[in-house]
Amino acid sequence: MTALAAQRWNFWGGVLTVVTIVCAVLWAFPLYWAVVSSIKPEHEVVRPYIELWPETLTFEHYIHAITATQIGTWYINSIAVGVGVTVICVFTSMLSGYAISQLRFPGRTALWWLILASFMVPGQALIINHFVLVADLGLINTWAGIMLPQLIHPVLIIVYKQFFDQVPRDFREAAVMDNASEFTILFKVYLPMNWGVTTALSIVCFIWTWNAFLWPFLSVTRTEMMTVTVGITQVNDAFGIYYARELSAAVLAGLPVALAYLLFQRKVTEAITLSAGIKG
Amino acid sequence: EETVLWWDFLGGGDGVRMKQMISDFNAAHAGTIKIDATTLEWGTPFYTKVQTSAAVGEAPDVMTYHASRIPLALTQGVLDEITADDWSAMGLSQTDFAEATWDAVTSDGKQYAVPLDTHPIVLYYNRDLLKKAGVLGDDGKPTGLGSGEEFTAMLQALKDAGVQFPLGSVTASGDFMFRTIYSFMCQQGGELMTGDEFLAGDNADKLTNTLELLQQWTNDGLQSKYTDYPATVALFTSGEAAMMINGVWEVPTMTDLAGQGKLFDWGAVELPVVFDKPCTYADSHSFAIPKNRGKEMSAEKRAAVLEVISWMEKNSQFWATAGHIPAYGPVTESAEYKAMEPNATYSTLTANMIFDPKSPLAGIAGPIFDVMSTYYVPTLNGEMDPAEAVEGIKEELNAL
Amino acid sequence: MADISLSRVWKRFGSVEVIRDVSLDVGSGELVVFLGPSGSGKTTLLRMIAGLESIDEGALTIDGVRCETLHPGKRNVAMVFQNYALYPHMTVAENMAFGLRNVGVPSSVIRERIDEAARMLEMEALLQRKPAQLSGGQRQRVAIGRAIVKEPKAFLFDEPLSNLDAALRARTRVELAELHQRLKSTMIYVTHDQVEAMTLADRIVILNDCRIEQIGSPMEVYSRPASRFVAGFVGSPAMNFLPVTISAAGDLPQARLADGALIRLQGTPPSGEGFELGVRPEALSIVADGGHTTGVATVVERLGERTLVHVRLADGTNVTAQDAGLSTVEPGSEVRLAFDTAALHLFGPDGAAWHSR
Amino acid sequence: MADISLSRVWKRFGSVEVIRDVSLDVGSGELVVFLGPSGSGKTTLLRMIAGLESIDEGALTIDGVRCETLHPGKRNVAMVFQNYALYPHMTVAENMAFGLRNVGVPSSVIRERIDEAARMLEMEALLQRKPAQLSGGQRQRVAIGRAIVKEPKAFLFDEPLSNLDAALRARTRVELAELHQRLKSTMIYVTHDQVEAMTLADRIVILNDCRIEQIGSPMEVYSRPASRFVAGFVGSPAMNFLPVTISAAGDLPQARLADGALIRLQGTPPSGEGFELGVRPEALSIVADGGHTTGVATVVERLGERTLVHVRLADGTNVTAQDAGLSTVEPGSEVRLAFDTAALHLFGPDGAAWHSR
Amino acid sequence: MLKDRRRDILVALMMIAPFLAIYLLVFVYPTIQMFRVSFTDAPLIGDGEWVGLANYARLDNDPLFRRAVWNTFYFVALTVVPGTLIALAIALGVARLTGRLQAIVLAFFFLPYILPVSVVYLIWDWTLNFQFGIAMHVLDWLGIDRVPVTKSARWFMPAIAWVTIWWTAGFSILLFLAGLRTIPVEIYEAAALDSANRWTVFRRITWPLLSPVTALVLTIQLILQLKIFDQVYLFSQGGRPNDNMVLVYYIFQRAFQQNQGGRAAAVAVTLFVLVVVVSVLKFQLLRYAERRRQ
Ligand SMILES: Nc1ncnc2c1ncn2[C@@H]1O[C@H](COP(=O)(O)OP(=O)(O)OP(=O)(O)O)[C@@H](O)[C@H]1O
Ligand SMILES: Nc1ncnc2c1ncn2[C@@H]1O[C@H](COP(=O)(O)OP(=O)(O)OP(=O)(O)O)[C@@H](O)[C@H]1O
Ligand SMILES: [Mg+2]
Ligand SMILES: [Mg+2]
Repeated sequence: MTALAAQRWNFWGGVLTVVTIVCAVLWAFPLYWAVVSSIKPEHEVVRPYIELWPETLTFEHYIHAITATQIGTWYINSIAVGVGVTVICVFTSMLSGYAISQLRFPGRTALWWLILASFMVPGQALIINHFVLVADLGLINTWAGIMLPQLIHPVLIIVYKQFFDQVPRDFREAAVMDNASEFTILFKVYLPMNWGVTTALSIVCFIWTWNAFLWPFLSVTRTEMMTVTVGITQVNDAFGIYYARELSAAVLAGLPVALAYLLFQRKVTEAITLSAGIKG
Repeated sequence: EETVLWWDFLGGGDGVRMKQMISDFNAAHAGTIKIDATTLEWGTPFYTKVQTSAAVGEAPDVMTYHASRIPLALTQGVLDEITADDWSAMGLSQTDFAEATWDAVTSDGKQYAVPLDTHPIVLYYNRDLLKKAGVLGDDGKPTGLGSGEEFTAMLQALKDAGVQFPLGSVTASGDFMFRTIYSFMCQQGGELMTGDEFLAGDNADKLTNTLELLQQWTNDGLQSKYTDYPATVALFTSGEAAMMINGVWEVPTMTDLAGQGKLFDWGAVELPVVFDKPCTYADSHSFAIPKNRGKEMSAEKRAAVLEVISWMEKNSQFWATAGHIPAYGPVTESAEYKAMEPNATYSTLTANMIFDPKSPLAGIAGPIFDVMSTYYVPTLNGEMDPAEAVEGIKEELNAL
Repeated sequence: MADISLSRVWKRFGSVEVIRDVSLDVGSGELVVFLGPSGSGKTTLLRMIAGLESIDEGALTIDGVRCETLHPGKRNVAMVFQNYALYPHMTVAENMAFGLRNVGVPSSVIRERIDEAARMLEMEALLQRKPAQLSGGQRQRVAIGRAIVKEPKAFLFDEPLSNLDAALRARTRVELAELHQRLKSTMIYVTHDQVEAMTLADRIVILNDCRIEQIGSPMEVYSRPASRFVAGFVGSPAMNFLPVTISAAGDLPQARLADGALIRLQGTPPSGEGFELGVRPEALSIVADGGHTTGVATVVERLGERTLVHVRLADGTNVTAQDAGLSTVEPGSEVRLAFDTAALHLFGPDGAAWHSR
Repeated sequence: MADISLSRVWKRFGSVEVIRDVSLDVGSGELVVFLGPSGSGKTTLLRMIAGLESIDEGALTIDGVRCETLHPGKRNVAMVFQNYALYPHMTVAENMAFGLRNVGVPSSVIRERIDEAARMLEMEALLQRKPAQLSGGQRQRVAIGRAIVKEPKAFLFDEPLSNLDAALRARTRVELAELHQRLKSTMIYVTHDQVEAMTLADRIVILNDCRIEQIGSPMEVYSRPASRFVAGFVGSPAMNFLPVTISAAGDLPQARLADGALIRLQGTPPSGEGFELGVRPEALSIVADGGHTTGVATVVERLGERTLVHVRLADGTNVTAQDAGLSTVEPGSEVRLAFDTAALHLFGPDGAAWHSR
Repeated sequence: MLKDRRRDILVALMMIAPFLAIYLLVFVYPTIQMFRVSFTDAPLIGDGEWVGLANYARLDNDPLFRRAVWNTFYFVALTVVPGTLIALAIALGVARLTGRLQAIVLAFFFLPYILPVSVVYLIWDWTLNFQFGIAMHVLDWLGIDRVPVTKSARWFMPAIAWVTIWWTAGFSILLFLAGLRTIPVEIYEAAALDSANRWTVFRRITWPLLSPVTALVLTIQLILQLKIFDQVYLFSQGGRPNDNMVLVYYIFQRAFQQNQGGRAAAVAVTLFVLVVVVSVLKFQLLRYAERRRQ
């Protein structure tokens, strides 16, 4: 709701603004609290009163998390899997989205309905069979195994199709009159015209993959093949007091995506709305 | 050079010591055998991982395993037998182990693991606080270890002396409290399983008694509520809890802190006798060789694995610094071991140890665990009536 | 440059007939405008020539070559789209080069042609810009440039000015006319704006309801419309239509309006009932006295150089008359109307048209 | 109905001044049009009256009541937005009722008023439809209806016709003029289309660059533009401007064009250098012989009832002249131009204007 | 457009082939397998005997399954509507702001969404820690008794629901903001001229115009929350897993902890059918509402 000039700064407007800001601060507070706790020594962490800033600032937990665990390897795994899924998923979705949107071929409508329908199907229900499949293929504990069941995001195809549908017919026809083949039209005209969509979809696809928990958790049994999300649940040594250490691992796992978000805030928000099929 | 893939679930103080032993081993076997070790999260995650990876041929070459879980492991077919040839290759035999320990890894006359230690739970205490409350004996041990009334009175005395949590208990984790409860049941001569039946006869009453006592402590504010594991340790080490019932594996935490001068004067003793007779729950860390589906282990690899186990057993003197009681007889009989503190203080309890029932439903992260855990938490924190809980437990367990 | 000929072509979308048996010859170097109301099939016809729609029946010849089944890229015609369809991610130069690259024209030739076209259209300075950095008029020019570099046999335009604002539209219209004079190439131009059609065309093809109503020069179409539809569609403000009865007083034919007024007709009109008299506002003037009939001015629109007066006649018919720019007519006042008898049209019940000159 | 008066109002967006010291009085029942190029501040000024933008400095009085700080809903004015801003989820009737409900008008009164407005605007049949089910013209009418039921002191229109197509725009323009004659209410109407302004306004306020350039009746603005800007902006095709030097031959003043032609001026013009002669196309005609100067016809636009001839003079200046509808001028031919000396304008270097009548 | 149809089809096939291959492999085939395995007593890996409907029959009086179903729906009830309302309220607040301030405030609300679930778990496990969590300090300060949030049966689901809302609200907020942006400013200006007050504007303009987005958010949330697992699994480790049982957790437990592939598949099929039924129902409901609105 865009405020009217005459209304924006009246009393209740001011109250609402302040309430919103206070809520935002409270909302984000757990994040701050986790970060602050992770740079306190363990014995300060468990003090029975609130200390908004560490008395002794220490990075020992980070050093521990980095040296004592394989978090570096986990990062590499997460990045490799994230990039792999993103590239394959975006690429195949783009091709199919284009075909469904622009080409006429038998079974097109059926395929479209199938994709729309698969939206509703819970991936979680398939974990057992995914596990069996990936095991049969001998892909347990491999990047390919982590990636495989994540390679389908029907929503990407839906978004691509909708976008290609919206490209005015004129562009396609101009290209046809310019003697361009379908692949030329897709890669030289449609794709560059929609770079925004592609980057946006790549970002969400990467975030989804980075954040995936259940499947990577199941399909990896070796520590050195874990992704960050799964790996950090392994740092929490069962015995002893290690709150700050766990939190430092959490911060390390969350940091890349958080930074990426803060850097590309507009792009990410755009990507999210796109992924829900809304144009912002 | 053979690389032996090794999994364990040992975090915390004993984890540090195990890592030390592994690097010692690697140093001693440079060029011939190398242990490639991975530490996974203790409990359900570890055993879920073991089970699924064995099913797809991705399990390690050797792993630590709780003896209590061996019956369950056998139904799932994840363990390879330790054959007589293996035993002799390792240079170990039944005579090197206590009977109860040997029994714990044996099923149908076959062994499925090599016991490394037994690890009972003990009572840790803060001498400074106890002294302040006047409940520290001249021998440096707590007074009031003889009966339930005495123990409760001691807790009350601590409370009266201004201690916020006389007893730190892991009341947020039912699976952990299982150990204490199981011990107290045993102190009444009760057992969890009679044949295939759970809580047969008056065993249910004995469980009820136990839960009532523990709940009473909670209601009287004598023990910490909804405290998870790390919090319990933190409460104790920070001096907010005067006593704590916990596994011997926390000994290194105490010794390390004390070594750094960050801890009060502490001690550890056998569990108090709150009912009829002394009895303490214990489990055994052991080494097991997974049965990898569709994957045969080469003879060389097996030899290397056996060498690893054998070396670890024979050098388990150092493992004792992790608080555990080594299973390998020659070590515990050594004079050196007998001089170790606080191990010496609680070493008497070996006579009073009780292991989990031998059932595929028992063991760390087994079905009994989940059921018990679900009922113990509300009961211990005063949410649920003990009798009602026992009713529920009995029903659910027998339905398993 | 080439001539284009359509012979008895048909087009159906499903069961809907959109082009019915249309034949048309466009001479080499001619600028032909397709004019018609929305949905009359102009765009469809143009796209059939371009190859963007298939031809269901009939023949299309471009420069003597039969083309019905040829791929659009192979027909050697260039099209300028309504919203230009410039590739937004390519610079102006790349836009122009795209079609040539796809058929493997060597880069040196491409560069030459682009430079030449840029010179001709005075857009050398724009070559490295992206379409988003251009104004509407400049985009229009780039779209034409993209067509020119292909050295096509014919240019096809689909309402190329409809996205420009009024002032720019007028200016660009003039530029387009100049360009055609310079290139002397065959052009087909689709519009539903009759001012554009009038000012640009060598010949206008008036389409209505999937058929051709009239083909002729702008002046022919304006002053001798072949049907009531054409008469009503061409010209703004629109022609006034009044039901009349034609009779002969002596041997001079005359038309009787519904309000009884009599207008003498020149020449030899048909006679009978059910006719409509067509008169353009500029042939219906406000006079101080005399005139053929009277009415009440309802709305007076002062356009500066002339004034349009909306008049309600005695029988309730509304007509638009024209007065001088500095008209003194006020809304509500009674006015006298005079018909210019040299510029009257009659439309018979059978659709036939008669013109007084 | 009410009079509206703005006195020395200013408006800034941040550091950008958008309205600079504007004063204006709109009489009761008057239809005033704000006309100006894009960005001249028309919308801003209108929204300041409506209360949708605050007034930084100066006073606004509506019907004698000071209004600068009043909430928009309290000013008793109704606004018709460019895209109508109909509530898409409410029916037409609910749209009209909304504003009345909010101020607690009883339902029976609301119903009456809606019925009356619907009758007046001939949209009884549409009352139960949603905006999405209406055509552009119908939506426009609903927007007006929503304004009418509020019985406001004044109506404010912001380019209400710009979303309609040409034909509908012309028709609706006439309807709006009729409506104003019927309601006799105060109306302020914003447009950048000078035809609309000319045909609708009682008075036109010409805005340029945040200031008022001229206020006057349409004919005043057209025939006696206060500045070169107004002269160039009003009228289509636009006025021709030619640099001239004014001198006196005997005691008759005359203007010398750049190509040396001399034009006698009537009345008493200023004299000196640096003047521009303004002449509208209709005052510049093509003559068979005689005339003031000659040039070459570049483009000939036949509009039917008249023909516009674009002529390049000897010194390269382009001018637009008007010829009869059936002009015989061909592009490229030489033509003679005659100036209507009774309709000439001079614009001095200081911006001052002089008119020959 | 005039083109060679056969070549067109070939090109189309080339374009959909990669997707189709993956789709068949990781979607269609496992789905068929899931149904097939649910009628056998197979372990996780390997084949089993055909047992007909036995696996389904056992679900009928399986208290754990019943609890899982109940908890799943309870969780859905706790998250879907409240989460949507909270997101809407936040979106309305954020939309009032402009420029950099809006970007910052939005970032505060959105940041949790991009974090992995395990991070969210660690953060909240710490925040709600019964002894040291800052939330408990706040309760102390307010003079309220501490609540063992993740350890008590009463508070577990609400707490997980809250954490889930905190985690995922950013997504819904963005959708609502996008929806709000599609409402033209003129509509609000027209409402101001129509003397509408703040509440009227919300109730009569904003809320109805946002209803399509609201429906979308609800649908997405519903389908998403039916599949709850990660949070429950992470938070109930060592706690009371059986009290907190949800459907996917149950599948996980049967398959991966108890090695009962067939019984797990039966639960998976149930979940599958449940989600499809709910989706179809929801779809029909929306269509019905849509038709009534017209
Ligand atoms: N792809 C199509 N499928 C079905 N009918 C179509 C299709 N394209 C056009 N039509 C129909 O064909 C008729 C002619 O359409 P066309 O686009 O040629 O009209 P037009 O004269 O260009 O109109 P406009 O001035 O609105 O552009 C219309 O009735 C239209 O509805
Ligand atoms: N909210 C705003 N913030 C900053 N500048 C603005 C704002 N609104 C308008 N302006 C500026 O004020 C000037 C006048 O704008 P206004 O919308 O009143 O012009 P207009 O005459 O209505 O133009 P148009 O014919 O394009 O509608 C423009 O330069 C515009 O850029
Ligand atoms: Mg068209
Ligand atoms: Mg404006």
